[in-house]
Amino acid sequence: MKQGRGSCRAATPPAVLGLVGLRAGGGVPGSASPAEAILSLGGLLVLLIGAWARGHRPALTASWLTLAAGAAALWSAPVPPASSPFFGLILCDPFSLAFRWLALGTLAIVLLLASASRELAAAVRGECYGLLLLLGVGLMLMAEANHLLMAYLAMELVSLSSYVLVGFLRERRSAEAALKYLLFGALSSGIMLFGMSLLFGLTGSLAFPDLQAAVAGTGGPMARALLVAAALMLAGLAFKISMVPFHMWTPDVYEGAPAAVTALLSVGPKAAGLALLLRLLEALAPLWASLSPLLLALTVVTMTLGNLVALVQTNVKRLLAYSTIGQVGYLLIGLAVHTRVGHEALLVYLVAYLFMNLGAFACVVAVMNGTGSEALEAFRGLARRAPGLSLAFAVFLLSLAGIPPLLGFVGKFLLLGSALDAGEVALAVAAAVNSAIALYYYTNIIRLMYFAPPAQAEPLSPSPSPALRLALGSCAAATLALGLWPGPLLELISRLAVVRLL
Amino acid sequence: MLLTWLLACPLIGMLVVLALPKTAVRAIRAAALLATGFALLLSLELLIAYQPAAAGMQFVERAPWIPPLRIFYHLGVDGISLPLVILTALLGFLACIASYSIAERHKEYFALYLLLEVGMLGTFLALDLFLFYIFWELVLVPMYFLIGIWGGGRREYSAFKFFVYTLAGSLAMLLAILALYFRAHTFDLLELAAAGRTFELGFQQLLFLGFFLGFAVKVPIFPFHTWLPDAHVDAPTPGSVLLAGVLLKMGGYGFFRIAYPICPAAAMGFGGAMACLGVINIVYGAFVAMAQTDFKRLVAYSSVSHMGFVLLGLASLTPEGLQGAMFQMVSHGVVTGAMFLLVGVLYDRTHTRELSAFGGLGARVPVYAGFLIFFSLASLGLPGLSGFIGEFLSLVGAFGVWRWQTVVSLLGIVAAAAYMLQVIQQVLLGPLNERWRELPDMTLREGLSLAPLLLVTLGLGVLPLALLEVQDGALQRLIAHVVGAR
Amino acid sequence: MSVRLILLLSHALFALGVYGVLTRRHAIGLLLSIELILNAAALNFVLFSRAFGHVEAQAFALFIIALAACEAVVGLAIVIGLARHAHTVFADQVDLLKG
Amino acid sequence: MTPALLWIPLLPLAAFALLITCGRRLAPPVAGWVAVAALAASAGATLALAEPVLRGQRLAVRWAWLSAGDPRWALGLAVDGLSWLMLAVVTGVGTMIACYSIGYMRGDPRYPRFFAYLALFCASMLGLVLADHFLLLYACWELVGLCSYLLISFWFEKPAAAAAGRKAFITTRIGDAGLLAGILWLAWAGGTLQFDALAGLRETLSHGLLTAISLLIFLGAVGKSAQVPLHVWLPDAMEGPTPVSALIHAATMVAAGIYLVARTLPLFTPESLQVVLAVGLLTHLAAGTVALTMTDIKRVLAYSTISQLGLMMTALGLGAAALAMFHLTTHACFKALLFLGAGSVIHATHEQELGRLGGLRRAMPWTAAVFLIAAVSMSGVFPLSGFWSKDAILLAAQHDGPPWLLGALLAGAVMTTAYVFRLYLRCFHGAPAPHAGHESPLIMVLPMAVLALGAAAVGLAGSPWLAHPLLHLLGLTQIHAGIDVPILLWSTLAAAAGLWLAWSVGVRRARPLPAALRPLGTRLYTWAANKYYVDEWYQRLIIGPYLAAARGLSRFDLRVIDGAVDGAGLAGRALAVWKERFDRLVVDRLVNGTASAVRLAGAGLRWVQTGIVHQYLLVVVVAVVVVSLVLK
Repeated sequence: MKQGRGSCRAATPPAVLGLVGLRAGGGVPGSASPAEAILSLGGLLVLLIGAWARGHRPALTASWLTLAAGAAALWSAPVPPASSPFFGLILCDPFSLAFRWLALGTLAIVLLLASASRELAAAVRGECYGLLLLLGVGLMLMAEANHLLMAYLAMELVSLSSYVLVGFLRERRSAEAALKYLLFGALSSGIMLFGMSLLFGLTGSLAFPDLQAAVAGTGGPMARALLVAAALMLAGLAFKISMVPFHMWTPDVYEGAPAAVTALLSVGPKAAGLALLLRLLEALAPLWASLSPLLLALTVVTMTLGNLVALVQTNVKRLLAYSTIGQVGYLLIGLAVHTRVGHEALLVYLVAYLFMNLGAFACVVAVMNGTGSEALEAFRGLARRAPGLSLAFAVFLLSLAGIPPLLGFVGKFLLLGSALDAGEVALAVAAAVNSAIALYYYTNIIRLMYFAPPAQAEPLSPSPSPALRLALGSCAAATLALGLWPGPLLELISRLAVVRLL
Repeated sequence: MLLTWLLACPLIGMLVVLALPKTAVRAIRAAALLATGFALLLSLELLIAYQPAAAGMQFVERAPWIPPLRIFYHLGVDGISLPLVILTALLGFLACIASYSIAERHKEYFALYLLLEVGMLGTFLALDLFLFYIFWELVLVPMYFLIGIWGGGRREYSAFKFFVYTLAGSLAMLLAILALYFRAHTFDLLELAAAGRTFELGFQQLLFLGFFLGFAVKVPIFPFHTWLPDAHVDAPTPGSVLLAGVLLKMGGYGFFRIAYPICPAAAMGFGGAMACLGVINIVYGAFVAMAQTDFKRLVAYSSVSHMGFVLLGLASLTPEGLQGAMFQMVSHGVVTGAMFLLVGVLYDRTHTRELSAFGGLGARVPVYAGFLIFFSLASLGLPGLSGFIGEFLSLVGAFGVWRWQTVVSLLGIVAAAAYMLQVIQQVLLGPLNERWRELPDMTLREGLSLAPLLLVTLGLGVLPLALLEVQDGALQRLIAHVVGAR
Repeated sequence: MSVRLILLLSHALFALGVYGVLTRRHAIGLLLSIELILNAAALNFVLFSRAFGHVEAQAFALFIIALAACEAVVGLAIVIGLARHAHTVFADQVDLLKG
Repeated sequence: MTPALLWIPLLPLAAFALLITCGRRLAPPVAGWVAVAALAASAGATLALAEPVLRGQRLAVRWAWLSAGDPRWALGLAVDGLSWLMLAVVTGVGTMIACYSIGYMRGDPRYPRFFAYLALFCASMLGLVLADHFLLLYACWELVGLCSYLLISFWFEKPAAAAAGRKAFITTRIGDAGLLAGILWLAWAGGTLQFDALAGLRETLSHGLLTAISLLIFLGAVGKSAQVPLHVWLPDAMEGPTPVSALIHAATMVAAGIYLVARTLPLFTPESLQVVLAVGLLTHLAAGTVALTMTDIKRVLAYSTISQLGLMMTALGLGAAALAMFHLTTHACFKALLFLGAGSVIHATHEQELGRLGGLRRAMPWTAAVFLIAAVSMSGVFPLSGFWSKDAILLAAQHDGPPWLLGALLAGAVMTTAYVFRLYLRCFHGAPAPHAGHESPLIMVLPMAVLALGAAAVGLAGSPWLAHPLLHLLGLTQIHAGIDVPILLWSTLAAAAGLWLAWSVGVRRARPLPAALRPLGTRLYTWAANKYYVDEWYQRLIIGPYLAAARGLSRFDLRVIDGAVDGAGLAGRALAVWKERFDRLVVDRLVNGTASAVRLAGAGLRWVQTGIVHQYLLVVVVAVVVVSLVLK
């Protein structure tokens, strides 16, 4: 692995990690995942409450309590620079910690959206919350997996929960989306599983560190076979992160699913999937020379296809689906360059992406609540009907487009930089060109909101609920504030972007 | 803290405007006017306190901003940026006066307007490349909205075109910035300039190309100029003024502050190409301007022509050439800004910009006619007015280095007379078009927004030394830096 | 049975599964085909665990079986939902979402 | 004395500033008097300078302009004999013309503005004359051009006037571009732009360089002094008020070119002097023939000016700067007088077609008298002013020029007399025309009288009778001591021939040519009457192609550059999708295939997303297979 700029301070004093709640010392190996445990239990509890209680308030309360408890547990969990508890199935290192926080953050905002969305019938919302929490557990475990079994289990946990969540609306499109998602996902994970079995057959090991050692010792025709196994495994992860050509489900599912779920799908599994992919690639590091050209090519193809097709969309959720594919392309840069700088950039951009994309979906939810429509046309003249909402949406879109001084720019800046740093000039140029393409469809929405006259003049009603306002406000504030003062964030992430296999 | 206050003025103004209720139009306007006015005063204070003889940056402020990337909030001015800062503050104030004719969505307008001014000022003040880029892009968004919401004609199309062109150019620049950072590990422009001299030629050329694309779109350099006529034509009058007066200068300034100091060997290598592009700009812009039937479009193309002199002077790398290029930037900002104001005055009354729709207004609106003739003459480079100095110095500087390019560009001077007089002819001369029998002359407010520009144009034309002396030291050092790098 | 033979079997199962996925129209048929793929993988794990003397892999196989059941449950639920809302269970008849 | 130096151009400039800012508040005659006073004061200041200048002193003042340290860019004013003479001409004639205008322009709605421009015109010309630095000269040179533009198109409601002004400005600017190129070259090669250093450059610069630079400078003079081929603006300039024409033709605009060449004569090599000579002679003769055929009073005078300027250029081509300046001085007097007389006629009759005029001698005795004096002076009849200056040139031609030159100049002299007397006779003699006319007011007649005095007597200052003080002033040392009798006879003979021609052909309409030559004569006449079709050729060869190029490039810009960048960039595709509004534009623009391909990419890829599950699954399987195969 090439060493980037940050390599000089790879060893970080644990005390500094206290910034995000990493406390030095005092940890008992094997109990390092209380947060996951709390969330799992809480999730099941919320499911029960949701099934029994009237209305969704009790379930919502329980969800927030669970989330708070999980966060507290994560905050207070002892984390040495790296440990491998739970029979070596999971790995707690700064890198996974970052993703666990990302998952929690995603969950929190999605909960806000789900509770505010008028799409979801009140009767089933409780179950929805429960599933969201379980999905969250899956996300955290994906990022922590240190073993093929845990990787598979975590991915299935995420998949199964999301299949159900996608089909939550009682209408044909939702069911259709769920079916497509299910079939596509099951096939992908089946293929991945088969690849895992082959990998196991070739190396005789399941845990990532062992794999790394075993792969390093493989040569000849076996190496060729290893590559086939890796390709099969790639299918499952590529599906999760909507990497071309395993992206086909994305737009259909995003369009059919409830907006809040779409929001979650567009961020959570992408982050966790990237984390897992990163770790898997780390385990297969000896094969890197073979894998890297493919990864680079797919990175470019992914961002280009996502951005190109997004140009012609008329449904906002579908548009954001393609935008997600494009954004995943950018994120993959951080992976594909395979340097410390790249990993940092990946993390920074994930943080940015979390806020700006969830914020954008919050706006979509608000507009759908107000107009009942998810067509782009619903945004026509929005600036006069809901100025605050439009402003927030404009901020998110501009951030997605990578306009400074918003957080998205900082992330993209680092990603492009990591590409150049690794000498991948073509990749950087492709990403830059893509940014320009993407500008069109992002600004098109802004154009509709600000330049076009509204179809009706009265203010949007109902105006966004407090929960939605909170989601919007926090995302917008984070996008703007962290864009203006990214220093602490970068500082933090430069300490977290430490990938270790134990 | 002077520079921070200078930036803070419009920023505070923007916050005040945002805090005011939508209906308090008068208060909003007053706040904007005050904010830009204070900025202008501060910039003049800057001019007074500036010491032309001292070397290096002045009024420097430096504080860590993003420590992990070694990015600093680093501001400062020297002889290259100071004139442009003052120009920006001046045009910002005058265009704010002209913004009184904005009829709707005042609050949004003035908030964006002030944000735009922050970006413009910041671009000229920043000494940190990252900070520079942030301000550079910050200019883009408000301008996009100004054109798209308050513009006329095909405003959405023009706004979009402006946005995409400029951003595409900026992305090339961004890549160059990144490549630079990962090579030199600093964003500090002064350190980069020192480090740049040590880069091998190939790398410098790549960097230069990236910066060139970014700046070329803004300047604009042929063939990246086609956003300009559309954006200028469809922008509201104050927007056009700032576009022509300040935004184009950002591109030229970029060459002075970034491309040339950081890639000196490449800059010298590309000198011939730059000179050729400059000549193409001059002649091509002048020819195309001649064929325009829309007043604003004509002025827009004349900008293309005039900015060619900046390139030509820049390419020469002689003291006269650089002085001329800088002078031309300031002069063009003032004169073209005024031209757009004048177009706006006419458009507000007649709602047309077709040159053939006018005729004989000279007798009907003598004050307006006087202003128009004055600025047209300044635009065509009449000696005694500021336009001449910039053109002449650029030509003198370039003549010894790029002989034929300079000679060909003289064609542009003749053509400039042709198209500017065409304007005067079609608008002011001939028999009065009966449609405008009742056309009122300029109001006091309009006169006030133009009079300072008139004085500056005349003053710079008669006493150019006032400006040239401010620039001299910094330009000498730039030449020494670039030429010494060989 | 030799390892080679079992490997052949598992690969045949995988191939059959993939073939089924590509040819079945009925949603449940598709799900069943995917089961085949999963079982091929499970078979591999069991086989290799014996070969390597690796116990964890056997656990893996057990987990696969369990998760396959979960998937079937969710899948059937979705198919039922589809049948209710779209009045069809044929996968090639759901193409409302496209473009 | 330096303050006086500064006051000379500054006084008229101040008058300009005063009149342009608050001229409207002044009563009409007051505005005129302000200008007259300023000019008269300048004239006074000039007189005050006479004493030191006549002693051969050179007064100068200098200040830093474009650079604090570099002496190259320090501007200056200076006065020596040459410039003093020009000062005297400009202020003297200018004052008279301004006086005359008070009467002539009475009742004009833009009365103050006229005098403002007039003052600026004189100020610029004075600055030009005083300039001691090429840059300052160029600045004033351009200002002179500007003022001519403003004044020629003063009555801008007339489209012809507006067009004439523009033509004057642009045509002269072509010459100016040459001058500018010369200045640039000089600045670069010579390292100095100061006039007192010009003589020194002869040694330092190579011969070829000097030729090139001097020819470029001459190009500027060609434009301003209306020499072939840039003479076309001057006849059109007649659209301006007549006093303006007088000013342009006598004292300011066109004199600048002659002055420039005279001033920079040290730079001219023998080769470039030959060019000057050729251009001058060609202009002299060609314009003379055209003047013979014109029927508009002012156009006759215009071509006569071009012709006389050609004569001066010829003198310059002979290297005789002093003689050219001498002729310039006398010409200023009689040409101004001719114009003012013509203006008086037009003022009285509102008619300027020769065919509709006649017999005005009785109605306008004063005008007729001064006109006659001017005509005689111009014809070079002994002993009026014109005689002295023209004779000196003829003499120089005989001595220094090729043998045929004297003949050519004498032919020119015949024509000069012929056209000016044709004009005089047809205006003031013969049957009275329907326009009765009346004598002009005193304020107009008085300046004419003063100028008549000049037209008659100024030449004496260069005559052997007074020992050539004027030529000494101009630094000429080798002067023919007495009157050269053969030349005197020749020129008198030429004047007589011209007079006969004017009488017999111009007035009595006799047909001098034998029948055999008549078709040729008619053709020549038609050519001359159509000004040799120069304007038409320019229209076809320069203006037309220029406008076509402008339009073509504009289309190119819109279609190709914009289209290509749009297409290669994003706007094109973006617009394509933006169906409701921009379809038309896109069809217009995205003509090339690549652009369309990019445009379709988005839509095409979209079409792959069919929504059919099996297809998706197939893609997965195929992708896995492909990826497995690709990896190695």
